[in-house]
Amino acid sequence: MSEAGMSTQKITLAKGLNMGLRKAMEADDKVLIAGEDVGKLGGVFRITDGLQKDFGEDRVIDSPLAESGIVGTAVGMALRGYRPVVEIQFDGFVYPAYDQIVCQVAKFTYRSQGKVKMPMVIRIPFGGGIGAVEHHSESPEAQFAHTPGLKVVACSNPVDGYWMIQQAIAHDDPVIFLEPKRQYHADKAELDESATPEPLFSSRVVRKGEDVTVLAYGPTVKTALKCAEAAEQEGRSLEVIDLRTLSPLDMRPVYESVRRTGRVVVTHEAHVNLGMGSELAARITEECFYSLEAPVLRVGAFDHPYPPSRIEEEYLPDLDRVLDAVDRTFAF
Amino acid sequence: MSEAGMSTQKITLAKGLNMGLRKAMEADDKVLIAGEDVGKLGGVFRITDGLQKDFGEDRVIDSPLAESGIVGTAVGMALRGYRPVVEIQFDGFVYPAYDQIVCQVAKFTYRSQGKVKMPMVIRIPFGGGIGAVEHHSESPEAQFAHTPGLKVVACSNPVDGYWMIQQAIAHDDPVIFLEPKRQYHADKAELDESATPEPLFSSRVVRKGEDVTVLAYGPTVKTALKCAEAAEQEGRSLEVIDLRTLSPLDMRPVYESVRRTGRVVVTHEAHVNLGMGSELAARITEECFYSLEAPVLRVGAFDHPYPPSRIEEEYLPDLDRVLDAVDRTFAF
Amino acid sequence: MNDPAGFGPDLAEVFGPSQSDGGPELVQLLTPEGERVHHPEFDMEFSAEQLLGFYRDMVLTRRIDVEATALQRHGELGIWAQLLGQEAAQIGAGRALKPQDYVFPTYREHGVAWCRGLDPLKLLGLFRGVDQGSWDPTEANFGLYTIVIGAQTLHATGYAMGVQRDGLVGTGDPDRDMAVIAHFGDGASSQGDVNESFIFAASYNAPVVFFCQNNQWAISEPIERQTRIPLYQRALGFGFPGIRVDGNDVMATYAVTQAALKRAREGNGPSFIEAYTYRMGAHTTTDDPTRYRLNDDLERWKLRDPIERLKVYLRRNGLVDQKFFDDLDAEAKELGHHLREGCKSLPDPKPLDQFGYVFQEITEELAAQRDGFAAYLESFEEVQS
Amino acid sequence: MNDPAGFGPDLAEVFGPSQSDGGPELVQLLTPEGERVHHPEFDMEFSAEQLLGFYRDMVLTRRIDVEATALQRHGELGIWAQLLGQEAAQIGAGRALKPQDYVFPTYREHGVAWCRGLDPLKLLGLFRGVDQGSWDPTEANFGLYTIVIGAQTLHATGYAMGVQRDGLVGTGDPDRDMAVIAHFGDGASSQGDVNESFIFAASYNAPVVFFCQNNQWAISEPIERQTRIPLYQRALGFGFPGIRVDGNDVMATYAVTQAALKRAREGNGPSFIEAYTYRMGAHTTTDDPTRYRLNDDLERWKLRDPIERLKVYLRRNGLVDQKFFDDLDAEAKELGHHLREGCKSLPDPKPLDQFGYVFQEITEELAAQRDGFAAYLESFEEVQS
Ligand SMILES: Cc1ncc(C[n+]2csc(CCOP(=O)(O)OP(=O)(O)O)c2C)c(N)n1
Ligand SMILES: Cc1ncc(C[n+]2csc(CCOP(=O)(O)OP(=O)(O)O)c2C)c(N)n1
Ligand SMILES: [Mg+2]
Ligand SMILES: [Mg+2]
Repeated sequence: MSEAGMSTQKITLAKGLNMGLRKAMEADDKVLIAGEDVGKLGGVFRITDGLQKDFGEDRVIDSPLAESGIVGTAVGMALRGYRPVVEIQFDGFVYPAYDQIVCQVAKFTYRSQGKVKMPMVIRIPFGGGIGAVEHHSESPEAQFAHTPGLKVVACSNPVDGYWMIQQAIAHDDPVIFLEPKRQYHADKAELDESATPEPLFSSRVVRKGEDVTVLAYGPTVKTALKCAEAAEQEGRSLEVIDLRTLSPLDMRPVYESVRRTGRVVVTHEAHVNLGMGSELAARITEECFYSLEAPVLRVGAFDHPYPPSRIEEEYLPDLDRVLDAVDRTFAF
Repeated sequence: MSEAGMSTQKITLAKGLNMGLRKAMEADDKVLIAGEDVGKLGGVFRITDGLQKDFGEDRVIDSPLAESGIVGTAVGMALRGYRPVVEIQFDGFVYPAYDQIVCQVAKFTYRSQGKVKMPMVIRIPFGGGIGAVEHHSESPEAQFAHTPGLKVVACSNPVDGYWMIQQAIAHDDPVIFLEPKRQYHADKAELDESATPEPLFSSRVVRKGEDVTVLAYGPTVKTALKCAEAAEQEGRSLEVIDLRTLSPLDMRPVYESVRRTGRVVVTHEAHVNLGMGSELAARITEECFYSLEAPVLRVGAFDHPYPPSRIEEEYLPDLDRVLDAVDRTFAF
Repeated sequence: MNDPAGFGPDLAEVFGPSQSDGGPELVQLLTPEGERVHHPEFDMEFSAEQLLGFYRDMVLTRRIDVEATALQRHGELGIWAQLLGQEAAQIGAGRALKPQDYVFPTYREHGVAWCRGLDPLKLLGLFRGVDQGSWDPTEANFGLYTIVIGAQTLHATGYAMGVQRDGLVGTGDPDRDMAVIAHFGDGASSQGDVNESFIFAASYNAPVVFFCQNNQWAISEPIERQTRIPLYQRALGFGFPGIRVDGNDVMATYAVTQAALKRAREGNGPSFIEAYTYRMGAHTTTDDPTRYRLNDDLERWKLRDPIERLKVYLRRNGLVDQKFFDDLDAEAKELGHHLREGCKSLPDPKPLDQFGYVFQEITEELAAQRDGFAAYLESFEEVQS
Repeated sequence: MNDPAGFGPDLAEVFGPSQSDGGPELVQLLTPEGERVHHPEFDMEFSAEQLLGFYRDMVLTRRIDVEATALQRHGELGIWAQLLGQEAAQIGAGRALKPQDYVFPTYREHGVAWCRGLDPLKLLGLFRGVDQGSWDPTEANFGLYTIVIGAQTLHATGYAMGVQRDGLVGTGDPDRDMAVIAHFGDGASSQGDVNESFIFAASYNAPVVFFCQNNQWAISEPIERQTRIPLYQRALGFGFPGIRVDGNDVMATYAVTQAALKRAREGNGPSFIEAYTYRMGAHTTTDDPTRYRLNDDLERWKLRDPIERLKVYLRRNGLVDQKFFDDLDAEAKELGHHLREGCKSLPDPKPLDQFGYVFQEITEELAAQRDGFAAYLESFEEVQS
């Protein structure tokens, strides 16, 4: 497998996550998976495909249909020394578990002054663009990032999916792990299993540029990269940063970039109002006040609930809306 | 009662809310109250004191101990034409009801394209400073303000308590109604029942000033006012705005103020990271970019869970920390 | 599952029989073979007209389902939740309702919607993605489809508490008294919300009937994951009666639901009905049940088809002639046509309208966002023109 | 509560007897009058040593409670959750545990904590506001106090699922087999989480005992608001046994809990114990029960005091002498002294330390906040000095 020259293959995000989960389960038999339909079905997105067959029903646990129960029992398993990886079937169904997440998962370590470890990963397929009905296209990240005691990361591509899920599982604090569901089966990328991944809680410049810094994560990274290409045609050079970690934020590369460009656009699928963009704007303005040529502009979902899917593409931030914001940063 | 000259009296916030609830129940027999211990006990803070006695058990409903059930059944009562006013006993216990609030209460009107009304008030005593144990001192407002379909208001004083609760109950959209619990029995104010209240969704300049704009709501309004007094000694003039409405935000008086002062400090008890301050900072910077002499500074709770009560006063934003931020706005 | 430690009641007794055929507690009036049987508690006479009505409802409901499934295959719907096999459970329950009763459905109650007189075209909006299932719930006292599992059971209970406060329970006037019915699935029975709704309903003696279609599956999870005893017994733990009825038997489902609704209307409080049935299709059109269940099971359940058994009964008892079937066939075709044509011409939602649906009145904030978006869209049109 | 509509099982039968005295289903080994009685299922012999141990535990537990209540009155604690009246329920349950068993408490399990050997001083931290009840749960297999009602029942169930995976259930070796016990109140039984924990425990047959102290009140709400049938019957709806035991009878509570734990350890799954008792004090020191309950009730329950009845029994059977009482008195005084002195010298928490408790390792972000705060604090000191 990892022999020289044999270790790369083209994979989707779904495959990367599946491979990463498998690796994590092989590496540590305390790793358990729990959730609705994660067993025989392999999850509705097939991310856990084949794992129950190979690791058994005790390690890949089909749960009763109750999210609070899934997370709450996972807390108990973590207290017993296990490392549960919980799958929430869709973003909109994390809310029945919200209390357990923000009052228990997030607080056990603090409550015990560090004596209790809570190594849990809560995987959430998030974001829209798959033509689904209500509650299947939400972007709940800001609520978790606002909660001390949780770490929140979002992967954006197959290779990150593979590494980040393993790193999250190996991490001793609870991690909300966001997966851009519209990317699951979209693009393939080359995975080199022998590579050394970057640290989990780090942001990454995914495209160098000079004129405007575009911040994105999860599903909007692809959008941002397309924007950068399009902008290049028009002679504008965008620097794109894939934030990857939403809490804690890794602001160093962001500040470094903004000090060069003086202009920032943040884009995410979550609502603009009190979304990650607000926090990024506030921090960047505080830190780079005299470098900014324009205020940080935010391109996200409008502040109404996720619309019927026939118009979701007009609701979600897209190439044009991000480019429009890029233009506007020059209008100040 | 409301005869000329007879209509004013000195009341606490607890009293103002209690009187306001009573008025609302008298005015409309569709108004119901539901929650834990709201009946004979009058609520743990006595806000519903005497109401069950006067309006009966059918209108002041002691609920089983289940917050999701309380809010979920209130949704049903609203669908049947009632106007439920739900009491959540403490801020930290709103989370079991979170799913019903963000997926049902917030979305019914949107889901039905306006055909369904959801006139519900969810009262939440919020904030710290009462020497309580864990989960009794939370400030969950940002999470609700991030959710389209909910309106979020916070009262800061007895007179507002009296009027705002009546306005919220009369309003046809769901309102998260935040009450600064440490103020319940703290200060008294003169209530003139014959006065005409300002609109519910409006912010208010509570102290005029020239040098720095201080934005506050709920429990921090008092802090901000004290700051303004202290600053005056030092020759600095602070303008204090009581935001009152957190969603929608009423930015007009804020922008107007900032354009004059060029400096802003926001203070709230919620965590700074992704708190209301982030959104305010982002919007103000976008709108008043060239008026700002310094970035918007935020003074809130540190980003760790609410600490043991013996040190809560050091954790909560106080006079000194706000004044320190005011100073810092001059250091840019 | 006996108890060697001798702790408490005999579990074998409590747990009841194996669930594969519904067990002896299954209320049945019509066997899978179309044989009319009698029940000591829920027996009932049906007129030919009633039975033909049930038959027609089931056939047309199945037609809606088949058409919608086809529409999804042709890309006209994003997804569809099939009810294949559950027609009797839904028609039996739906026809037991009085006009004044109020229904809280899940996302699969197409048959109940039919009984309420909702144009099935309205059901397609949600699945096509042109709206959120945005019919007016007061039109036919049929609530909006609910996707978050179990949430609607609390709404039903609260609504029933409202009905109590309106004085519309136990008035003695059967045309005024109201009941509420909450639909949900076997999987849903594990949600905290559903169990809390039992607690509230029991505590306030609310006029609500909990109608659970145990179709044996919650996507890929079998009923045994949710409960180790027959599901109807759950209600006993909350202090109200539970009944298991053959959900593929429209007569029995009707009889039991009618009794439960009557009970609620008369002020005798909540009850729980487990309609024992089977999801013959996939969970939704995106599901692949071959990954998790045996074809044998499906074949076994086909023999209990709810429509077939009533057809056999009607035929055997000379209650029907060929003309009835021909007419029904034509009606079904017409319905199919209505759905196909109607679906394609459902108007797309308008992005700018969405801002106006959030609240009863648009806020300044949202109006500004809408106007900004409108200006942005216009700028494109300008460029393009 | 009979059923005129004749729907389903006879509710009078299901609902059982009135709850005022616990009813005939109440397992009792020692009457309120100190009379030893026998029970067909849960009878048990106790040595004098055991009984004296129980007595001592109850007296010292009550002393902890009295001292803590006084400390609150003197402003040394912010609040205190009293257990007055619930000593037998807690000692009976606590002493039935083996060292390897694991306890998930609420915020009122001071007696159970005592049985686990936790220094009661550690309990005061939470109520004084110097920590969050931050003992190491692995020290005595005694989990942290949980304030969000019911949340811990899911943790207990998950922990028990972990124990199953560790192969520590039904090994045949009673010193290896483990059980988990989840404590909660009558009010908690209405929470979704608690009901979900029943579902998970039943579904996986987890080795967990649900131990509910029905002290008749959830703050001001009487048990009738939470359930209209005896609470222990709730378990039957989930497919595992429920037992109501006299929670003021330490012998019976011990016997029943021991049997339930054994059952769990041997792999026979979950069970539910309703310890029927009474909260003789206020809900917490900030509560005023005179607003919502009758003094008569309290007086009636005083006659069932858990300590008194054992004392009568011990005396009447000559199992005790005055020296025992004198020694115990001295021990209680000593304990009181320990608490009073210890409480006042509990170190205050350090604001800067708080940043370091959030995660296993402090993040850069938090370290920066901490350092900024430290600098800010220093600037004050500079000003002041
Ligand atoms: C809270 C929540 N969790 C998960 C889902 C995803 N989901 C949709 S249907 C379903 C299974 C429901 O099973 P059941 O209640 O038996 O109803 P059925 O689909 O069989 O009619 C699941 C898990 C959801 N809609 N809501
Ligand atoms: C989720 C939640 N809601 C509300 C509260 C406030 N509260 C604390 S104790 C209590 C009553 C609990 O009653 P019960 O479960 O019977 O336990 P007891 O206090 O009688 O021991 C309430 C409502 C809480 N702690 N958690
Ligand atoms: Mg099902
Ligand atoms: Mg209680």
